[in-house]
Amino acid sequence: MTEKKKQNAFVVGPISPEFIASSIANHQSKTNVGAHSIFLGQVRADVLNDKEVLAIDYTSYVPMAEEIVHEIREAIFAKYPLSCMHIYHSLGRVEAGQICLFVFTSSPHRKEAQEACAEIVERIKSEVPVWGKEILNDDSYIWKENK
Amino acid sequence: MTEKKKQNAFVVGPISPEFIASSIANHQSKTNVGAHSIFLGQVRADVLNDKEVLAIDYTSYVPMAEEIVHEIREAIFAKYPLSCMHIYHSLGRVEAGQICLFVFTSSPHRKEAQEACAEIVERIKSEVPVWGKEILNDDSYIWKENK
Amino acid sequence: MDEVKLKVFGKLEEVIGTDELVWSVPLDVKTLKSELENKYPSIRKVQFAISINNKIASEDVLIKEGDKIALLPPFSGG
Amino acid sequence: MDEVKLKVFGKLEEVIGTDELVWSVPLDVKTLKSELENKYPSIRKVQFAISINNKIASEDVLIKEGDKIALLPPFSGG
Repeated sequence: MTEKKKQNAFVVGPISPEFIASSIANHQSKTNVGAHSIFLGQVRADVLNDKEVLAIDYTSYVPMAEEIVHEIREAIFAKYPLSCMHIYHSLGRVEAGQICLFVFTSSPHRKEAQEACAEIVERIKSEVPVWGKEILNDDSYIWKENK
Repeated sequence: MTEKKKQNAFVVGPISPEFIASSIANHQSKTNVGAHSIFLGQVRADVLNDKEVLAIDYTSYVPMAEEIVHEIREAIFAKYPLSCMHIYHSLGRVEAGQICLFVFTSSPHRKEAQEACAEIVERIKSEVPVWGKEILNDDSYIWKENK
Repeated sequence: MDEVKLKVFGKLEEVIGTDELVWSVPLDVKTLKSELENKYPSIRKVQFAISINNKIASEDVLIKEGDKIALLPPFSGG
Repeated sequence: MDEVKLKVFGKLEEVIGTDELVWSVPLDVKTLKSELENKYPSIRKVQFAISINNKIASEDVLIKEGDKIALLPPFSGG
């Protein structure tokens, strides 16, 4: 029941808890699955230069980003015996406290789902052309950089 | 905003996607959180001696189990800088495809949430007195053992 | 004579046929195990640990009146 | 003379003042970088990679007509 169809990785605005719930519920028919690993990235209200981050505005070079996400999906499916893999990233404005990244892996046993999920998150952050502009509470902003 | 109050780890029957969603939604006010890691254990329809697993019926020595879960919580909070930690395990019957374990960790940065979540899952499986009886499709059953 | 209750779980509950036994104490964990195996020979094929007051106990620990004792087959949560 | 479009993203879009440039080709990536830095001196303080047809390109790769080129500052997704 391996599911490898090409999916769009980007959603406009925050990723809602209800969307995550329905994604989980969709896996109840996959009775070979014993373990799900989920990573959620949430926008932090960091304080930068005495100003608080209200939101992050995400942009992307979408055609390249979708291609890179597809390559990551293929590589991770080749490396780990996963039943399912889902990757979603926000575009546009996401408020502090809202979710901007949702990675979801499923496998018969736990190790594979957990390791694959962590590896996907690392690769998304380092390889996918997405930029976050941190909007501060005085209407100024700072371009975020992943370390 | 560290949240260490004693929680009951056991829920009767399966853990619903809606419960997971509301647990995620409750963290939108925790704006120091940048990463959530979630592990879900799902009952597999394994085939044992040519019979399919329909469900697992979980029992526990609850007072000891709650005490051990509490010790695990304290140890993990001491080891990792987490903002929140939630642990839920089913008791009673959980059908194949339904969720029986929900571990949820949150932290400012991703590594801590991911490592803590994986460590909690290992400790739950090896240290908490819970027993799963795999109900087969001919009404017989097999006592599960974690490896 | 002093007594304790032994709670019995999982597969052992089936093999022994009850979820609670009453046992004479004091005695150490090792002695309890061998007394149990003498009375219920079929439990010899089931691996199990013994907890005292919610902690897994090693064989040399002494069980006394008032202790909460449980017989715990291998765990299979998660 | 052949030309390509250069898509410009993130912080670089602000520094250069547009999200698209038109540039004469062929030339290699290293030469494109130095021509950009000559025309827009302020981008020297911004680290960036150049992609050709959705792949990050090394400095010696030749850019030719029809290639999709983009200027990519450090990523910050997730």
